[in-house]
Amino acid sequence: MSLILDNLPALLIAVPLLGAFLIPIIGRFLPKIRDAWIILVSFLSSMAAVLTAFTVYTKGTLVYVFGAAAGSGAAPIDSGGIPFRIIFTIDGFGAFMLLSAAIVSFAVVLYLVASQKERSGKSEFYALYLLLTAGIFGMVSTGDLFNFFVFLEINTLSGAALVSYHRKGGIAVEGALKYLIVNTVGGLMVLFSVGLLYAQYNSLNMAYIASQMTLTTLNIVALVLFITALAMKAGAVPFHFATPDAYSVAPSGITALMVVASQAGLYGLFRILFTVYGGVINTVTVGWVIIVIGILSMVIGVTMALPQKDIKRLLAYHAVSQTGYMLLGVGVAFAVLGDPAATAAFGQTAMEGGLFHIINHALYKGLLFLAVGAVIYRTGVWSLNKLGGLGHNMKWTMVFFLIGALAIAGIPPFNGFASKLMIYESVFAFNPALSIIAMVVSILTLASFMKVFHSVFMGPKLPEFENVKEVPKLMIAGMVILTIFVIGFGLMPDLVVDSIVTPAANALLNQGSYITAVLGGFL
Amino acid sequence: MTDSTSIFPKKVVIVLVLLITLILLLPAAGLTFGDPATTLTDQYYIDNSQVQTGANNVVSAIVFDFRGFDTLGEACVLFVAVLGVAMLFRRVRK
Amino acid sequence: MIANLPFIAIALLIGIAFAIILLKKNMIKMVMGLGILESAVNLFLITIGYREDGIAPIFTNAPEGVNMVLPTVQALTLTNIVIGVAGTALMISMIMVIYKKYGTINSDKMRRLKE
Amino acid sequence: MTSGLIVRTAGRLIVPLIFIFGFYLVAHGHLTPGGGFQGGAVIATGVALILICYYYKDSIEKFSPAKNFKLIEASGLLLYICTALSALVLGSSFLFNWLNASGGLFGHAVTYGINAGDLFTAGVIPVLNFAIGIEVFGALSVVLLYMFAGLRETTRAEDDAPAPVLLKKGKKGDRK
Repeated sequence: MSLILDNLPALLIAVPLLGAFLIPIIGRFLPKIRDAWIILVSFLSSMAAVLTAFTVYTKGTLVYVFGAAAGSGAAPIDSGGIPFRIIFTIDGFGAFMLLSAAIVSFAVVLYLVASQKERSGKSEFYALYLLLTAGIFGMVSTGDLFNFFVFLEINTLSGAALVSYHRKGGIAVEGALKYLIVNTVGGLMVLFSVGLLYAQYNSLNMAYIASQMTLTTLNIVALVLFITALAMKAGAVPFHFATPDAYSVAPSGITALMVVASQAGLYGLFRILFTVYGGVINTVTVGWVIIVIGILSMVIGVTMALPQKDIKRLLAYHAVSQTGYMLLGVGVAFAVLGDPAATAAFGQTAMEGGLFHIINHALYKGLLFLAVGAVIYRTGVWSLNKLGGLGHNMKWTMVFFLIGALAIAGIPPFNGFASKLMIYESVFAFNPALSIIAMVVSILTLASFMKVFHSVFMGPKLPEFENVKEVPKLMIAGMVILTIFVIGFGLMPDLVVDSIVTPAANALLNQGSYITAVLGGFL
Repeated sequence: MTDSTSIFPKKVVIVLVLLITLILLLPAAGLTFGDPATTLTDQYYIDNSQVQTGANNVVSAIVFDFRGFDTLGEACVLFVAVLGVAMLFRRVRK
Repeated sequence: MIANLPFIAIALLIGIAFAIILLKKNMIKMVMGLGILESAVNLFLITIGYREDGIAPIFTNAPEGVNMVLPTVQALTLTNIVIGVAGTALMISMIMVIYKKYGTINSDKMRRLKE
Repeated sequence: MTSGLIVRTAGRLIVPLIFIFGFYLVAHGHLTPGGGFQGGAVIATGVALILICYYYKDSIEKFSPAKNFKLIEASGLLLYICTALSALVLGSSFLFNWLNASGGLFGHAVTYGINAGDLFTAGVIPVLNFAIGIEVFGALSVVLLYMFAGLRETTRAEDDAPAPVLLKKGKKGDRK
């Protein structure tokens, strides 16, 4: 037991990888147990993530050194206090992202096992799914810049391969190719800026670089490249063109996890801004850049979503729009980072609202994609114009979709309301105009989803959907898991904010604690 | 802001490319070729690779020991590519 | 300044790569542009690790008393090369599938997603 | 459906040498330039040469179908991760080099400084080198085989036809 507890950060990655490596062998010789195996491995890796997060919340930041002899610290004395091995540093924010990834990935596995039953090439599909999970886990736990790049590439490539799974006469492959090209360019930009930082500080460890960081021209170039590349990964507006194409053609369950995968890019962005650059750059300017990207994402995402006829494409544009809320909340917090009074007054709340929205968005957007996937699974139709009257036959799916739609529109008592309220309040104190834009976007979101709900589930039974049945129980089980969290987070927002969101916000706002956790007494 | 893929107006692209090139010329002003600013980590690797890993080849020592976890990730990337290619070219069985 | 020629070459290579990626409509050429971009980044990594008159960081039968170049960036480059191969393999396969289904690799003619 | 006699004969001669050279690169990865990736890639070029000499269909009959290579690849990865996990069982951290200077396999003590090189040093590094070598060899071979499988094979008549027939018109998308 202590073996597991001591090595949780390593097992976090090793369990899904081991599962994925065994799948080709199991798929070849024992295809009957493949479904059970994937559920088991996914459950174990989710448990590892939850345990890790729990350990972080109870015992503080976890630092794990890969390949070190037993008992040696992160920065050995003989190296002069430089951490030279790869180090996982999981603080409150990392644990927060791990929780969100763990919940969504397990719920989606249950859904996928039922919904992909009839398809071919499942061994590869499930192995890629586990690798995508491992990529997300790695991105949010690592404390090493190059290691972050490697996991970013795992994330990108497995995401693109999964998007192309259905092929659909080439359309899915086209969407996947677009996603892959955009994200590969982003990944290389990340690597270039990692090189720039390495050339100056001769280290790849985030904490060490943060402790040495000064404001040079090279660092500004690196920061610009980081922001561009990670905004590409997160699907924020100037680079949003690949997101809807990829999301609309991917298998529905995969899209739910891809939302989390893009949020891992958001994690990287916030980590670089707050932890690596936090102390030295002009936070007001960069904060406003983030805010503008956020506002643009919100407005453009929702206006592009309104006229869409393809139901999944519509949801994908809403995903772009919701990413804007997170950027807005955290951007406001970053803009006032240098001002302790303003941070205490509203910056902290804006930060918590933005971060809380990350997990909420992962949950309700996952639920929406799964519900829409259930509709497509039974009817095989994407177009809003052709769907209708499904509420008679698919009652459970209708309820889940309604819950997700109300949550994304920010209606109490669901979780979207809790985080959006925090964002409105705090942003209003910062700049009322921004807050009003956010509210208008929220109203447009509600309008858009009422339209979808009405045209898909309401109305008389259509003759072509006479024989449509409710989806299999495992798919419902996947949706139930997400629904429980959506409602639970909405009913008890204070408890959730206090126990998981505030530690995450504090971890970002307090740069010194991150550095001390890694470098120890060498400061 | 349209839904366009790779079709930007040519002039915009040329300006963009020139801008990127100019920004990336800044490293040439800030760094010197052949004389790294600090070499703390690398000197540590060179001095300690034989003691700690027993390998004569320092690059191998870094790839498989000091930064062995990256190599695992990189092997995974290759694995992902193989699975992706196998999935793309699979035959649908009926 | 002339001693910094490698860095200037890197900037130019990246500019060329971006021009190819943004302007070319043949998808194979876009992938080739990505390859150039990746090579430029690899070149950059190797360049920042060079020490004047350095030798490869290998102790087997090495000459006495010379500097070794920085080994870490070489390890990073090795990793990035493999990642690049993996990405290129996936992209080329996708283009092959697209060509089979559409009969074209021109990005203008295949934007079916737009509707 | 095979290429010319000269290509086939030369291929038969060269392929074993390529395999041996690749194996050397993998095995001496901790002493000389090279290592798992490079050696694995060299071995995979041998596979590529076989494909060129005998075309896809004949090669998979004579040689091995792609799904076997997938197993080879997975086993390489499993070897890597099991080596990494074995250090956990022994009480140190993931990927710890516990074989180094232990006296066992690859456990000879190394002479510090410049030396002639001893094959049985460096602990788990050679093991990981072999794991990666197997993995890369399998991976690149699978990619090659699948890409060849995805291509339409040309017939002998098309191969022997004068060049303009195949290279007619640069217009993309004309050929079906």
